[in-house]
Amino acid sequence: MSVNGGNKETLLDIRGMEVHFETRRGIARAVNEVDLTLYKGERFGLVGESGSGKTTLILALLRMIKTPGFIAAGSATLDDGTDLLKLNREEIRRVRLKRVAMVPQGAMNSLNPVMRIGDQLMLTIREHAEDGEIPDKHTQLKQVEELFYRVGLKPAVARLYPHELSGGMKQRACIAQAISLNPQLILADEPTSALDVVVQRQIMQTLRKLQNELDATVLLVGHDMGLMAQFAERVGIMYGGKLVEVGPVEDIFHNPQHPYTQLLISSIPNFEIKGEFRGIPGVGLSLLDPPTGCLFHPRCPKAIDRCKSVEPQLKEVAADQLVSCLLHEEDQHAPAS
Amino acid sequence: MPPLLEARNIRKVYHGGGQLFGGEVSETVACNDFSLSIDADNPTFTTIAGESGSGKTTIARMLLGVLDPSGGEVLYQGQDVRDLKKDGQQRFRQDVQAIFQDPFEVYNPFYKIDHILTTPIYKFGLAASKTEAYEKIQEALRTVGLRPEETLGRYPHQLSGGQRQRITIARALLLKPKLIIADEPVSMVDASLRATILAGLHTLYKDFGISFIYITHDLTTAYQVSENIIILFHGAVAEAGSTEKVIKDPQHPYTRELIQSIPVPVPGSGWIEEDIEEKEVEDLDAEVHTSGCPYALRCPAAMDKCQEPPPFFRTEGERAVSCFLYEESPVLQGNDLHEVFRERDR
Amino acid sequence: MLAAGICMILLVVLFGALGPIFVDTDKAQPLATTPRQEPSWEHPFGTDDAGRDLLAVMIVGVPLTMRIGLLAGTVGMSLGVFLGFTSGYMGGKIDTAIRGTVDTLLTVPGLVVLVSIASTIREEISVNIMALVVASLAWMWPTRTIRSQVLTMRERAYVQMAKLNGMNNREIIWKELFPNLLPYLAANFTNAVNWAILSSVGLEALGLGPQNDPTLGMTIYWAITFSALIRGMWWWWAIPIFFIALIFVGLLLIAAGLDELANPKQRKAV
Amino acid sequence: MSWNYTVKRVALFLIVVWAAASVNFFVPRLGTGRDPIREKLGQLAASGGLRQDGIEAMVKAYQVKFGLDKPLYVQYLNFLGDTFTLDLGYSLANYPARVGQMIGNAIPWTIGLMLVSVLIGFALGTLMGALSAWPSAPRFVRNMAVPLMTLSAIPPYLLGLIVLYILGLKLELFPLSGGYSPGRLAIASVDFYLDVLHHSVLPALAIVMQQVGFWALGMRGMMVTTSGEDYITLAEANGLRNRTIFFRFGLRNAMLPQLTALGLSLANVVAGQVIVEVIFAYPGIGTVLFQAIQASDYTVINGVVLILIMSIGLVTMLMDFFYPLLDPRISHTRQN
Repeated sequence: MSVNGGNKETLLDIRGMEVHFETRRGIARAVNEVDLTLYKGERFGLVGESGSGKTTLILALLRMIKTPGFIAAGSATLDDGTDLLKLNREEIRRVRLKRVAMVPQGAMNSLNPVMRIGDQLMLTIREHAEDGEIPDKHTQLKQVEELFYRVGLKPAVARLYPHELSGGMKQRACIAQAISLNPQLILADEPTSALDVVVQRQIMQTLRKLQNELDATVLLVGHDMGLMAQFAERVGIMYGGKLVEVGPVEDIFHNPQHPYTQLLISSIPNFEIKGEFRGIPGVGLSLLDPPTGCLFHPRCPKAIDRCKSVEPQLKEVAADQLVSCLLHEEDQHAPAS
Repeated sequence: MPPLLEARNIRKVYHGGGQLFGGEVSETVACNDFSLSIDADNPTFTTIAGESGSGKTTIARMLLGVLDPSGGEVLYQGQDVRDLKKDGQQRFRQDVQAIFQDPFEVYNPFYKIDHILTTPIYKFGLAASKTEAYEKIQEALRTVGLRPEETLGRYPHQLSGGQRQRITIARALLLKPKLIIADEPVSMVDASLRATILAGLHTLYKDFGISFIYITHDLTTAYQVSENIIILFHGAVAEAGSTEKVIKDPQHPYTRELIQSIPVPVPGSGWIEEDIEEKEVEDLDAEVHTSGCPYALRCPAAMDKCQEPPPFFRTEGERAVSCFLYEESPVLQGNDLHEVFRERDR
Repeated sequence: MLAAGICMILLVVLFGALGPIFVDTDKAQPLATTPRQEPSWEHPFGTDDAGRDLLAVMIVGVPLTMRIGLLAGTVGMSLGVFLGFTSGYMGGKIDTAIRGTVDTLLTVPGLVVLVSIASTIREEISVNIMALVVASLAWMWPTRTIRSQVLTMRERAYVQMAKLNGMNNREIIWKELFPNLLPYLAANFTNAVNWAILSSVGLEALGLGPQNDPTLGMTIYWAITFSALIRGMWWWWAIPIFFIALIFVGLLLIAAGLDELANPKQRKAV
Repeated sequence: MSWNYTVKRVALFLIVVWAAASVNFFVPRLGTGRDPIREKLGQLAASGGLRQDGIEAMVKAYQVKFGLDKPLYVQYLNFLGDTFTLDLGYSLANYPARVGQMIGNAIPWTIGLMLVSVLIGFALGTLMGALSAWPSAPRFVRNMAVPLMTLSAIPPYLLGLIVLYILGLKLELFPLSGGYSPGRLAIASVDFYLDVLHHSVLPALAIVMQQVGFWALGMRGMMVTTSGEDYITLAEANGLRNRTIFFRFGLRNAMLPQLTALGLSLANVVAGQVIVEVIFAYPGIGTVLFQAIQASDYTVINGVVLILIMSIGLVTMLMDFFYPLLDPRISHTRQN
């Protein structure tokens, strides 16, 4: 199937990724047969509610799934053919930050509390330098100050400890660290969920500006649809570990195809509607006891009989727009007997 | 008749680090001179909005009488809640209830969820018999859209977050209070369930005539549910008035910045590109410890005058703004926000 | 872990409880049998310099040592629960005073203070007095740990909910906090008993124990005083050590097991 | 560090010393009459534990010293004055030896043994405990938790008996008792120090074994919590080496509460050490105490107790002063 729309170059190609968690009550498929292509220099937003597998997907790309979880299948190939899921320990360590960097969710607590900010960045730079090529202290400091300038921090911050910084400043320091080796891919897991909205906008603008400068790809994970609408160029929707819809941000917001996406979009509160509340009926699914067929069918207002037994596949329904729903399979193909 | 609940110039100062031998004492003003009153006979839905550290939860806890103010007083039917006698205390607890942010934490993990429903019935003598109590509980659960047979007899961890929060709403319903203080009731609930919970609160307000004080950092949900809104900044009220006016046409520079910062769910509306004027605050403590307008350090329109604390200027009938930009307008007497809100109700 | 610990303690208790049925405990007195006998069928644990049969000594001594531990642990724990709950729940000046006192006293070497006390009343020391002496310091750790537990629990939303449900302070402490603290309290109690036994054995090993009762610590004291080690009488000191080790490890396992119950974060890692 | 804090903390230390001294003064006077010294001496003489010729001289010395004819509060003030100038009086059993002198001779031995063994025990235990909770540590290290726990449960003096029996008596690797070989001149020579070192191995081993277990257990718990922190996750995502994450992010942070615990448990450590000295007849303060207990030498007992309380108080105070250097979040000064 052709995923490459237009003439965009592929940066990361995820195929058939499966992450399982072994629990006492059976295996939970936290990431379930995910296929996803990220292009060079794009801003991709991955949306889902808690337990949808979006954070697990990010950790799997960095190979940081801890027991009892494990990557059960799949591949994640970078543009030079490197499969992230097949690298050995030292190789994946070298990929982290240098090619794939992460901006953390809990910036409040993501910096080592007993180390000065500058020292933490310099340590990271040194750990990634080839043996014998470790720059001297002065060069390192210059490098850190340059990074600080780019993210809008004063050089004096290098001498401070994390507890002396505000939440926004901490997140800026984390971003400075993430871009320190010019990565091709930045994974940002709800980078502003712990911040106030005023600071959130400043941080997101900084991230956007840096993404432009570096021409890097940003994978933004979150559940705030407003943030996604503003930041992302393409959006993917996850439900129960599966990718149910992928498409350009305008299409997702103005012309959603999957019933789950449609409900999600219509449930966003805005300043136009007052005293009216639209949610998604039913309860979220349990990964340990998932329904057969389409995972969403018990809550889906448009479900048909076949949804209970047939698992839908992600299929292209319009230019660049992929949906995993039997209703669309029916549209395209003649009903299968 | 005195109002149901009235906060009169309440203040809260936290002392940090004080120990018998060690640590220096530092002071943080979490709430500075806050006044509000809620009438019993005319239900209202009021939002107190602010970002983290604005003092909104402190105000909620003082209104509930679980935290003593450092200055000023909280009055229940004209009587200081600290001086309530036993039966007064009982009526206060019954009339003023709460819904909390984390729908898991409010359940004692030792008990089944029934505990949270049966205790108030028993404590406030709401039912004559066990059967009656059980019927009342079932009815309340059904009202919030839960099936009693699926919820009763379970432990909190066996239910979903949405179910747990709805049970706390059922609990509030059971008590038939006159006022519910809801502290971030949906901030820990998934977006798809948020609407259901808010709809539940709205039903209690519309159909049962219960007043609400809705504490939140999320102005979009505040707009959806409330009629009046109070915007807090570092423990002080920046702007207050009808939700429609304050959100659609903010007047205080802080409110403006706040509303412009919200990412609207419309792709390509320029939120990310548009250059915003960023004024970096050098000293984070200065905003907390200033005697003047706490926003002055970041304010694009700051003047010399802002070193003084600005009074409330009543820029129109349904709104008051605590900012010298509006000093032409009349000063609101006695800081009584209730005056402003009443105007909207007329 | 919990089960293993309980088994060990049960074994020790049964040994003391059932022992007298099979063995004549009079043989624990001096001059009861031939002195300095190696372990044999007749004297499975051997005999000491004064002609005490060590099996009989153990059967008498193990329960005595356990009794000191339980008595002192109970007294210390009761005080600790009272002070810890008062301090943690009430807060304010009471809390500052209690916490300050405990933190200060904890920096004082307990055993050394006990030495000072015990050496003044040396002649009158019996098993019960020994327990009281040890108990005089056994309340500090429980107070400290219970206080901090109550302090964190007091801030929990369900305590606020209980207030809104019309419960008063006493009801909140007993109905809301206490049940959740049970595993902690049990672990604390085990630790208090452990500490009490440790201290009493230590005092006794210095010769500051009940002179006429063959507790485990006193047996070790006699063994040290009469140079059992150099004279090759290994059974004299090795056997009480075995029992002491059994008791300590058993109690520690119980405490660790209870801690796991109370603290799910630890549970995941083990 | 602010002045205010320093003054408060020193005051606390002085209060502890004062309280300990007061207890020392009043407890012996509770049961007995107005002249505790003569009474104690009488008891001692009756049991033959005292050299007869010393009695009268000592009684006189004490009467002059305490002014036993003077009112109680004058006696008390004199006593306090003596305590704060570290004048602890005469030994009852070894008159005219002074208590201060006896303790002074013993203290270097105790401090030497204790410092070395506690430091080794703390360092080793902390490291092993941290490793036993580190997800990517070798399996055998992670399985060490149980044996370490067992070790921590057994008091060091009992472990001492066991190592003494096996390594000293059976294998004859180390001397059985004493701080140095009898007959050897206690002069500062390499030979002498080696001899001292040789003698200290077994008692040190006994303490180290128990200490390793104790600290490992505490550290394990702290490390479990720390390894779940966000900053560990981010450090890993940033591609730091496993070893760097372990030492500079994990161990460094998990250790902070351990250091507080070190201050608090120092009191118990010392107490356990005292009995170890007895077992090994090590010429430290514990042996002095043991002999004093056996001879009912109350002035020495009280002197040792007082000195131990004072020195532990001093160490905890110093640790409180130095702690902010290790944890930047704790500060005794006000942040402006």
